[in-house]
Amino acid sequence: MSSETWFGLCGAVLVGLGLFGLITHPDALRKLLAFNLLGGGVFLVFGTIARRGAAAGFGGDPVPQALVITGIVVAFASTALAVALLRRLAEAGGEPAAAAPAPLAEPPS
Amino acid sequence: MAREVTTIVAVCAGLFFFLAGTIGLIRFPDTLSRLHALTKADNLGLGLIALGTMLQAQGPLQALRLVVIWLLVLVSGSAVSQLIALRVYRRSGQS
Amino acid sequence: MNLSPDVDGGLAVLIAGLALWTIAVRDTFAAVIGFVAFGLVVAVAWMRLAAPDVALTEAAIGSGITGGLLITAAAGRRRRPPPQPDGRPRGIVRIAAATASVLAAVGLGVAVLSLPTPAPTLAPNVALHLGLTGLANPVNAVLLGFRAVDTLLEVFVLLLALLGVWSLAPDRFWGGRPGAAQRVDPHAMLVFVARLLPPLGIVVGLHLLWVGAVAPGGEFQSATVLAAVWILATTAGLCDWPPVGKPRLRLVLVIGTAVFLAIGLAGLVIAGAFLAYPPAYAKLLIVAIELPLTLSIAAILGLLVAGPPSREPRR
Amino acid sequence: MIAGGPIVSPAATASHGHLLVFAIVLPVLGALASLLAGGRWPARIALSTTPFGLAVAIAIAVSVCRSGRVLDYVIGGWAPPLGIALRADGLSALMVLTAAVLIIGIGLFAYAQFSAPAGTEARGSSVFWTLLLAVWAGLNAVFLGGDLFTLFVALELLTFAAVPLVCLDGQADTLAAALRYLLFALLGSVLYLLGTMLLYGGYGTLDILLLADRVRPGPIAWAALALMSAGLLAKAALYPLHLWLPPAHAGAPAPASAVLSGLVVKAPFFLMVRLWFDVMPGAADQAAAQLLGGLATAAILIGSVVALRQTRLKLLVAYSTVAQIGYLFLMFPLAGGVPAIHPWGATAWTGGALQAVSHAFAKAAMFMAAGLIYEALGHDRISDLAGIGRALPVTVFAFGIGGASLMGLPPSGGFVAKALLLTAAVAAGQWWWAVVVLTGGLLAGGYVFLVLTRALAEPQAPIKLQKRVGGGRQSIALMLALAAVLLGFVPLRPWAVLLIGRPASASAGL
Repeated sequence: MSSETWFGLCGAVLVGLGLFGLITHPDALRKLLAFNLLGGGVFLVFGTIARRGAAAGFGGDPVPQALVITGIVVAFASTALAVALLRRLAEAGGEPAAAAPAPLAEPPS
Repeated sequence: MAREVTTIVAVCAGLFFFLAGTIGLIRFPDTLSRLHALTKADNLGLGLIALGTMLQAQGPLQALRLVVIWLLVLVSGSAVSQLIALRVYRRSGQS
Repeated sequence: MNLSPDVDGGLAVLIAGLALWTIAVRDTFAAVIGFVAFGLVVAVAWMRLAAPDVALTEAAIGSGITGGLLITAAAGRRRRPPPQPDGRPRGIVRIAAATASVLAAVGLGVAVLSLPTPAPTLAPNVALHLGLTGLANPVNAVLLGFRAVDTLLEVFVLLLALLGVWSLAPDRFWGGRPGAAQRVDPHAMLVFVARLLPPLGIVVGLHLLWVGAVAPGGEFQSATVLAAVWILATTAGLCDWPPVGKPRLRLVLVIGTAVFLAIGLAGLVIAGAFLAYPPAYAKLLIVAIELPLTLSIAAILGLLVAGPPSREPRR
Repeated sequence: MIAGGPIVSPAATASHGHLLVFAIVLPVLGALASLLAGGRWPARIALSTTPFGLAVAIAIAVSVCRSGRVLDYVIGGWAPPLGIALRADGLSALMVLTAAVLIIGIGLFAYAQFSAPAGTEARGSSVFWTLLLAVWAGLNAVFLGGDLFTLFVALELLTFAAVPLVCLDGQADTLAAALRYLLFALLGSVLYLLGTMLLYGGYGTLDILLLADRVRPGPIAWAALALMSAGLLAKAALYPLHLWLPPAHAGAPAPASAVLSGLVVKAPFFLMVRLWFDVMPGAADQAAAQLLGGLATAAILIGSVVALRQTRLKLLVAYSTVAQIGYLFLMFPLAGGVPAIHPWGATAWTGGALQAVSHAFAKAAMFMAAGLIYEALGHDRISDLAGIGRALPVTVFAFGIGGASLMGLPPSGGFVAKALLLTAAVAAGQWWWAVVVLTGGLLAGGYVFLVLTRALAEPQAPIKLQKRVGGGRQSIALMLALAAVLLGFVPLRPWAVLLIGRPASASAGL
């Protein structure tokens, strides 16, 4: 199996792990970690596609590489906003747990 | 040829120190001795690897970069271990 | 690098293992450490995927600054643990989640394996038009040339994220400084490092910006290094975060997007389209965009780490 | 033609194409200026930006109607697949116009609430106005973007502008609602992004028009469609991914709720339409469309029933949004699937689009009315509303006629939308969707009348208002509600504009 396929499949595994963590972890900070893993998996799939597109003397297709850079920066901004929300919530006396019941677990009331 | 051999020897020696440091990190009983094992071994290990790869560098500029990297890791490593040690020291004073 | 694919297979397994640890370990702090290690190994993977620009970004932002942010958040929780959530989700939810996750991973794996060969690529297209941007680094030609509008909107998104973080401050702190008041111990180790590193960090940051035209690097990587220097200096107490109401700070934050937009709109007149550059001036215009952009991004990244204003402004 | 580039035939960039750039750039400039200026300026800057934005939106609509074809613009002169194009078809033009009119209404409504006291810079006002402009920029970018990754950035723009609006009051419960909203939105974006990348890996472009030619059914197209749809549904709050919506929309201040419920949730719906009808009309089969219809049915029925059981007015209105989003997705089984083009497809398409617009106006009006009632009474308990009909007749009237549009009472925009969906369902021989539309209308009637009977009841003791509510804001709510009704008076023929950019055979049924 070629290198880029290894990383592509690794990306698929990360997406699965991240998704599971995001749904099942009751703690919002752990959800955030899972979201970042999920993002890492998505970016690795980008990397696979970029590497497969190597041509014209470039080691990879520069378009998906540029998109990943944009994606990483946006993911950081998301994490920063979520962390700020978490900390503010802890100060406001609300329990972070209340913010994070598993999305499927709550009866619609 | 002599260059290649020196590189291999230096990098292998560096790896040995890294291994020793890692074992120390896992096996030693308390934070201070772990820190001791880790920093000594890692600084030396990285230095040896930098030395080995410097011999393979293309031009003096690249070699200089490797030296700078080693120095940076030395500075940050010693600073961080100072901070950790200080914290351990203060905590033990409290209890 | 001529390592065999087996090495990459090992790397992939290591990445997946670190991810599993991050998800499964009980202690949140340990999970965060696992995530930082994960980010560093992923940066190596990006080198192996022949994407040094991305590797730099992943190491600096994906692992570095994000890791720092999460470590601080987790450490804060250690000091003041949050109330325990009322139990783990019910078994049926976990089973449903596991099924969905496995389905997603398998479906994605199948899709990855059925990617067409030869792979469709825009690399030749980029190579053909690279000269018109005056840049030699294809990734930056995409970011600031062919797909410049994405980058423009993205920097605006960063600015909004910062405004969102600020908006969480209680009313009385609006306009004040973020972070706790600092007390400097001139002999502390951290202060020594914070005095030693900034000159070097600034040189490295500007170097990354400058070589971005021809080699791996660019405004995002450069800005991250500059932001890291700023964060280090404020953490050590050498300088303080600025009050968020300060007009000069607002100008620094906005100027990158504003100049980008202005040059883009000027393109309507001088080159016939929004964000078009006349080939003769392309490189000059792109540098004119990049310099203020780096300044703004560095300031935004630093302040995103600093968090909402938490001290009352001096009236 | 530009930069000697790869470049476009002159015909490809229409003469009014730069209008599309202005529609996005103008609110961005406004947001930058209000962030920079601070103090009392954000409100002034935002309000003075709106007429220009409306003018651009009208110009786009006129240009699309006059030419009868898609308006497009190639950014930087770099033609797709290397570069990025902006495009406005009939539906985009309508949505851009809707957004502009609603933003003006919401801006005027918010002026009383969020104009800063003299001298100092207040947090709430400064943040609100900048974010309002940012939401507008994000919406226009979503409606006009022709590239899937640009659309991702636009979605993120919208998320970052919308989430802080939820927790402007800084209370623990709205902060928790904002955090939950953020997590759902982030999951949605990352799944959408993954699908985008798979499409690039499979077909070598992110441009919607080019993809439409190249996409073939297969594992890549299916995986991409599934991932992107799941992501967009989480953002659009379609059942069962709706749990974040009620606390977020009910917790926000009234003008923010109007933006979120009226406009922001329409953006992921719009992208679903782009994805299913423009990017891959062939990839999704009838079974997938029926599944979406099933989720829509669950949303309509469960959302309405839960709304009926609410004790607080704002939550009732929020759950009503969950139900009304369901109607939007009824469009997919009726107007889509394989083969994509039925005679009734155009009917369902028009119905879906009208539902999006009329719900935007009606729901904005209802959230404003609910906000005014809350402000006047100091609470929004439905059981204690008696007498408010006499105290704030205009507000309650606005709530009522907004509700009439939701129920689908003639004559109103909601009536035409639901009648079109009903007609399409009967014509398609899929009568079960007709039953859903009618039942949903009855349930909506239930919760609207529940509120109205309480509000119009004679109070046991004369009610004391906590705060006087100005007539200006009441009449803005009323005007938006009237706009939702007036949509029902527009004869059907002009709506053919909506089909600009659709395949020619698609307009046969109208």
